[in-house]
Amino acid sequence: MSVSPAPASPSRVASVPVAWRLAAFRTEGLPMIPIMILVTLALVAILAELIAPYNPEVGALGERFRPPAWIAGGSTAHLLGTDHIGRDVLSRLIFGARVSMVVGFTAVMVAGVLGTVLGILSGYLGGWVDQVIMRVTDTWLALPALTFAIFLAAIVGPSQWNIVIILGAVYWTRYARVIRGEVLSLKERDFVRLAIVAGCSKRTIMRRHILPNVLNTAIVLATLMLGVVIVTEAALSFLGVGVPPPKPAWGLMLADGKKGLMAGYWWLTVFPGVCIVLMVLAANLLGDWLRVKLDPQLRQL
Amino acid sequence: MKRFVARRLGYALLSLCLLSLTIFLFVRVTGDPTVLLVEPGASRADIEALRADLGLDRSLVVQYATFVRDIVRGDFGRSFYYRTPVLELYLSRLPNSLLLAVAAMAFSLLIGIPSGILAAVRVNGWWDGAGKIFSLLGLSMPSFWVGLLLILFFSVYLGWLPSSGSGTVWHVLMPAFALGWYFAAAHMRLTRSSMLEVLGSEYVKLARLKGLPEALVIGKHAFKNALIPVLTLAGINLVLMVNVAVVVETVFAWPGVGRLLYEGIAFRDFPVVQATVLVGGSMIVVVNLVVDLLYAVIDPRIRYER
Amino acid sequence: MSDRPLLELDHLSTHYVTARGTRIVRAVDEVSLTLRAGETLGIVGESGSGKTTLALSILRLLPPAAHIVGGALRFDGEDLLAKSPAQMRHIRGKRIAMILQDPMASLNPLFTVGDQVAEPVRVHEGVGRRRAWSRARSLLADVRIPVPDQRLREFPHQMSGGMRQRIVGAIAISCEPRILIADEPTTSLDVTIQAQYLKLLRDLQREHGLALIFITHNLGIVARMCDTVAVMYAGRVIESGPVRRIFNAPAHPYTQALIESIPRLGAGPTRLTAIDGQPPDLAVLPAGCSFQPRCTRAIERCRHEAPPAIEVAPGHPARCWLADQSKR
Amino acid sequence: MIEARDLTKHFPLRRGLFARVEGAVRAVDGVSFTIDSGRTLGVVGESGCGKSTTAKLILKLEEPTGGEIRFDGQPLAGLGAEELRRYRRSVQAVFQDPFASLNPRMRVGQIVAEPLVTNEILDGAKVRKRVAQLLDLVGLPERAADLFPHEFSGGQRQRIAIARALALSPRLVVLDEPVSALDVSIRAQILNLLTDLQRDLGLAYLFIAHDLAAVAHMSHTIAVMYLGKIVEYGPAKTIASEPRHPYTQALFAAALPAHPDETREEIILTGEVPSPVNPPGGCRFHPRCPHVFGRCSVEVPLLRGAHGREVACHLYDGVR
Repeated sequence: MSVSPAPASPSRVASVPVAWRLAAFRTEGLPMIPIMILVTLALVAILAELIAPYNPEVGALGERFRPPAWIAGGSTAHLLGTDHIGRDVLSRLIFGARVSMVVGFTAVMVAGVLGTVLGILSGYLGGWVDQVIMRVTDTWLALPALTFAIFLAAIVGPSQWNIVIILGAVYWTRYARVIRGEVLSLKERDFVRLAIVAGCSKRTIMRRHILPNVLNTAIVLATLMLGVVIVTEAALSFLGVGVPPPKPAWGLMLADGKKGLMAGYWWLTVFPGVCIVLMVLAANLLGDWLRVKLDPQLRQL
Repeated sequence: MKRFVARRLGYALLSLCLLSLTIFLFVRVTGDPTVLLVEPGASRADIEALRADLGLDRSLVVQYATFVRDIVRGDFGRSFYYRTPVLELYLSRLPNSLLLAVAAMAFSLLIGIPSGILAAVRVNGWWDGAGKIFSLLGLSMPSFWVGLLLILFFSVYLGWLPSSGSGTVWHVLMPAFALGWYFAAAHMRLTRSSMLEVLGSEYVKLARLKGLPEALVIGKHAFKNALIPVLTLAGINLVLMVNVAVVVETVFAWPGVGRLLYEGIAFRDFPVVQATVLVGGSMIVVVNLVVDLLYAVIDPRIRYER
Repeated sequence: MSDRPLLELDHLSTHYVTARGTRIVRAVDEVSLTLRAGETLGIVGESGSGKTTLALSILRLLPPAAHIVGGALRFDGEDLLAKSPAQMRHIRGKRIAMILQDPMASLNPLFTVGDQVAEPVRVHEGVGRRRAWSRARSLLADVRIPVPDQRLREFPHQMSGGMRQRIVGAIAISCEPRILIADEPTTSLDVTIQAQYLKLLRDLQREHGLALIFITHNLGIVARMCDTVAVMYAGRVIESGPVRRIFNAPAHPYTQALIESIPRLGAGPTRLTAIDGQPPDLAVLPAGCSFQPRCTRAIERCRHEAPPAIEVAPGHPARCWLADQSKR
Repeated sequence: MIEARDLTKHFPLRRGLFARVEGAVRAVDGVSFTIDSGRTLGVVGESGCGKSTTAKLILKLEEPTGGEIRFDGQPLAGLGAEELRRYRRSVQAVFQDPFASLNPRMRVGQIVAEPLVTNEILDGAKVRKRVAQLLDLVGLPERAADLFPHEFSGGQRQRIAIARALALSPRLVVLDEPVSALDVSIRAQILNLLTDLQRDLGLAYLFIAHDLAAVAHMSHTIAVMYLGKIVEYGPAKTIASEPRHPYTQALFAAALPAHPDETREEIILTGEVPSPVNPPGGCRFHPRCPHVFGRCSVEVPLLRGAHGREVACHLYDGVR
């Protein structure tokens, strides 16, 4: 009997485990632009002390509002100019990358782990567990994320780690919602039924049969969420309830930049914004690509 | 249908309760609420008076009941800064926010829906590519930065448009664009994907098999079905716009609800912050309810099945 | 009536080209078939054998990646491949109609049944709304739907699967087409409902003088409904001819095995003849005859050379080298 | 070996604001049957007749609302934890969709070994050996164990599912539409495999399908179900050659012929299967029955007969 494995049908390729797929990646298929942006930003964030020409938090009042080097009045001492108290914009941008990276990734992790776990419990266990988790999720989702975050920030006061916790608390609901939906459909799949027939416990089923099958979705969501979280962090900092000054967060720099806006000191507004957009754009591009690769169902998020 | 309405109403009511409970608990759990609720620089006696007023010595249940009772009466406390009831303050700012939101929504739909449909009909073509770039930029550029750039360009360099304030049509343009920018991209994306889904459906295939002209296939059979999720999203987004315009309103000093929230934070005016969040959240719960009910009117499947 | 076939496919080929143009999938390859007025033709094949693509090729309603790359397609003496898109539109739904597989999904949920049944009449015959609706009413009665007046104003989701499938049937016959193509029209229906529907189709065929093309994976439907049959395997028609002849004297080993692999009612627990191996992937077909790896009677020649259509008897071609031998 | 008595399963229908229970879906309503060691009971019926729910009850994926299941003479409801484990190990299943029944994130080896690992303490080498044996039993090469399910076609996946079901050497395997999702040319392979396994391992099968010919081919005994009740029950051969219940007759008439010369009596039922939420009173089949008479709408016919051949129809009340 000839039973050589048949070639995989294309429609099923999407259901291959992430780790396995990642190992099989060849560079040709990878979205090089977003990966390059993210890797560069990550390196900058890690090596900030080595790269940055100045201390980002200390300025020289004599050097206020210096334009970038290539504009009349600028000098190579401050490539991207200085701000309203004479701090070097380039150095602040470099250290700002660290803030955005750290806040972005940890907040996404907090929200992702919390949301995934609660989503799985809610979807698989059902009953009152599901009712409680879902009612909270629905209500929290109803609150506009930014307003909710502002409210929380106003209560707990500004600090970088508070922001991480706040963003996690605000955004876990998105994971919970999506993951629960996924679990509900997985639960009806025959392999879960067969696991019960084989005598597996609920814990085993959730760990071995449910979790690995929602990981793709969670990863795609996390990537897409990275952009959202970074923008929210910037907005909070911009409003003065995020990362406290004098720490160099990009949102904070925009808020400071506003002071020189009407005077035409454009570099204080343009450069931090470009950094935010680059990072968010990279996250979104990567997320889109991953979504197509790993989870075609997640279309309209 | 009646049952459907009743259930939706029940959920909405439950959500409102949970909403107030969430806010109540966060304020109590994170520390001494009197610190938040008392005016900066208040005397010890003031603090003690407030403590007694809030009944902090009583059980949480009683405190919550008082909290809800006050809200139901429309009593959200007084603003420290303006010295007026917060609700009045909120309502006086609301028309401005609504104006801005409607303008931004109109802009986002006018851009988003046609471009989304075009992208779906000419999928993978030139237009689709341009649309993808637009939607990516739209989703990646924070609205406040767009606002700042607009000011830089149109107010500072060209001097065409006022950089802040309200009053004339010219004042609305830039904030509406900055606010609508993100939503235009979101609406385009959703229109495109929902149109693509509908175009791939069996009933569109059947419409083609019937020999209908392509204009009728897209204009009649695809358009209405594809628009339902977009309009649902738009309905929710409109309210979202009223409430997330904090940053845009701050950038343009637009005297709306968002600006009120910002002032609340800046002046440590906690009753204002709390009320804005509560009222905003409630508004969204109510609009979700309305959208659900409207959905039932548009889509016959829901109307009869429940 | 002339002897000219109503529909004639002559070495028709439809290929899918993948996005980068690197892979070509020969979904329909050199298919020749004829259909006479009033006749019922069955096209049987397993999933991925190209039968649906064949149907869509006849209507020239292919997905963007698929292209008719060769052959001829004549309907009532007219060359369909030479028609403009606008001309094709006047043929679709009016002269050649098609019923899709899934009755649940093929009606638009947002429009009333009356609107959807009346639509082809309004578009193709330019009649007004009122007249189109009264036509729709008589069409619903034709497909044996009770209380048609009420049903016209209802929405698809208010009806059962069997009823919806009848409505799809009403839409198909609304403009009195010459040919009705039914793509797996009963797979999602229960056995007794399937029997109802097959009977309805046969009645409609008689009443309206339709030629039917049945696309199915089920030989039973062919045995019950069809006059002639074409068996598809990997994009090719490997055997075709009158139904009785094919069932009694199949020339191709695949057809033979297929007929013998189906359990028969009342035959008792005899051992079934199984076909080993798996249906091939259309993108990587084996060399020579595409059935050769699974064929128990393959000879050396089968592995190198794809067999042409060989007439085993008049009107009964088979693509098999063995058919060639048996003829001599 | 296994015996179901008056088995009933009603799903509560919840509606409204507080999810009040309003009526019930009577999925299975008073069903009795027995399956002996090494034999096959075939269950046929259309959608909504309760055949899949019956399978779930036997597999303990659902708990019955009434009646009982006895295993080796002992009621399941009274079993202790250890005996229940023994039951779980003795009864395994193969489902319809070969794409849904294998976890896409696990290797075939792990999938086949899962019941073993969960229920027995075995060392890795022994597990590997057993997996290789099982794969060989269903006609797959040993190296299949290292691959993922997506690397196999539908028919091969169904073989993997069968191997897994056999891992604990069960006595009964529930086969819920095991070939309906497969390509026509593959079905015979799987049906033959199942027949061989039954002969070699002495398995009992509960074979559920809507394809009458396949059920008749595979089964020793057949139960015909309609709207949650068994309407006819008996040896496969007699039922296939001489169906008595009007529904069974219609079902057989509707079955597609295997040859164009095979002509059948034409019995076309009117209407469709009613909803199990509110089944018709009296005989549930009466609104569609061609032989309906006064009594049918009033009185529920009981399953009666002799020599293991039972029919639930008033037509036969006096005849016996």
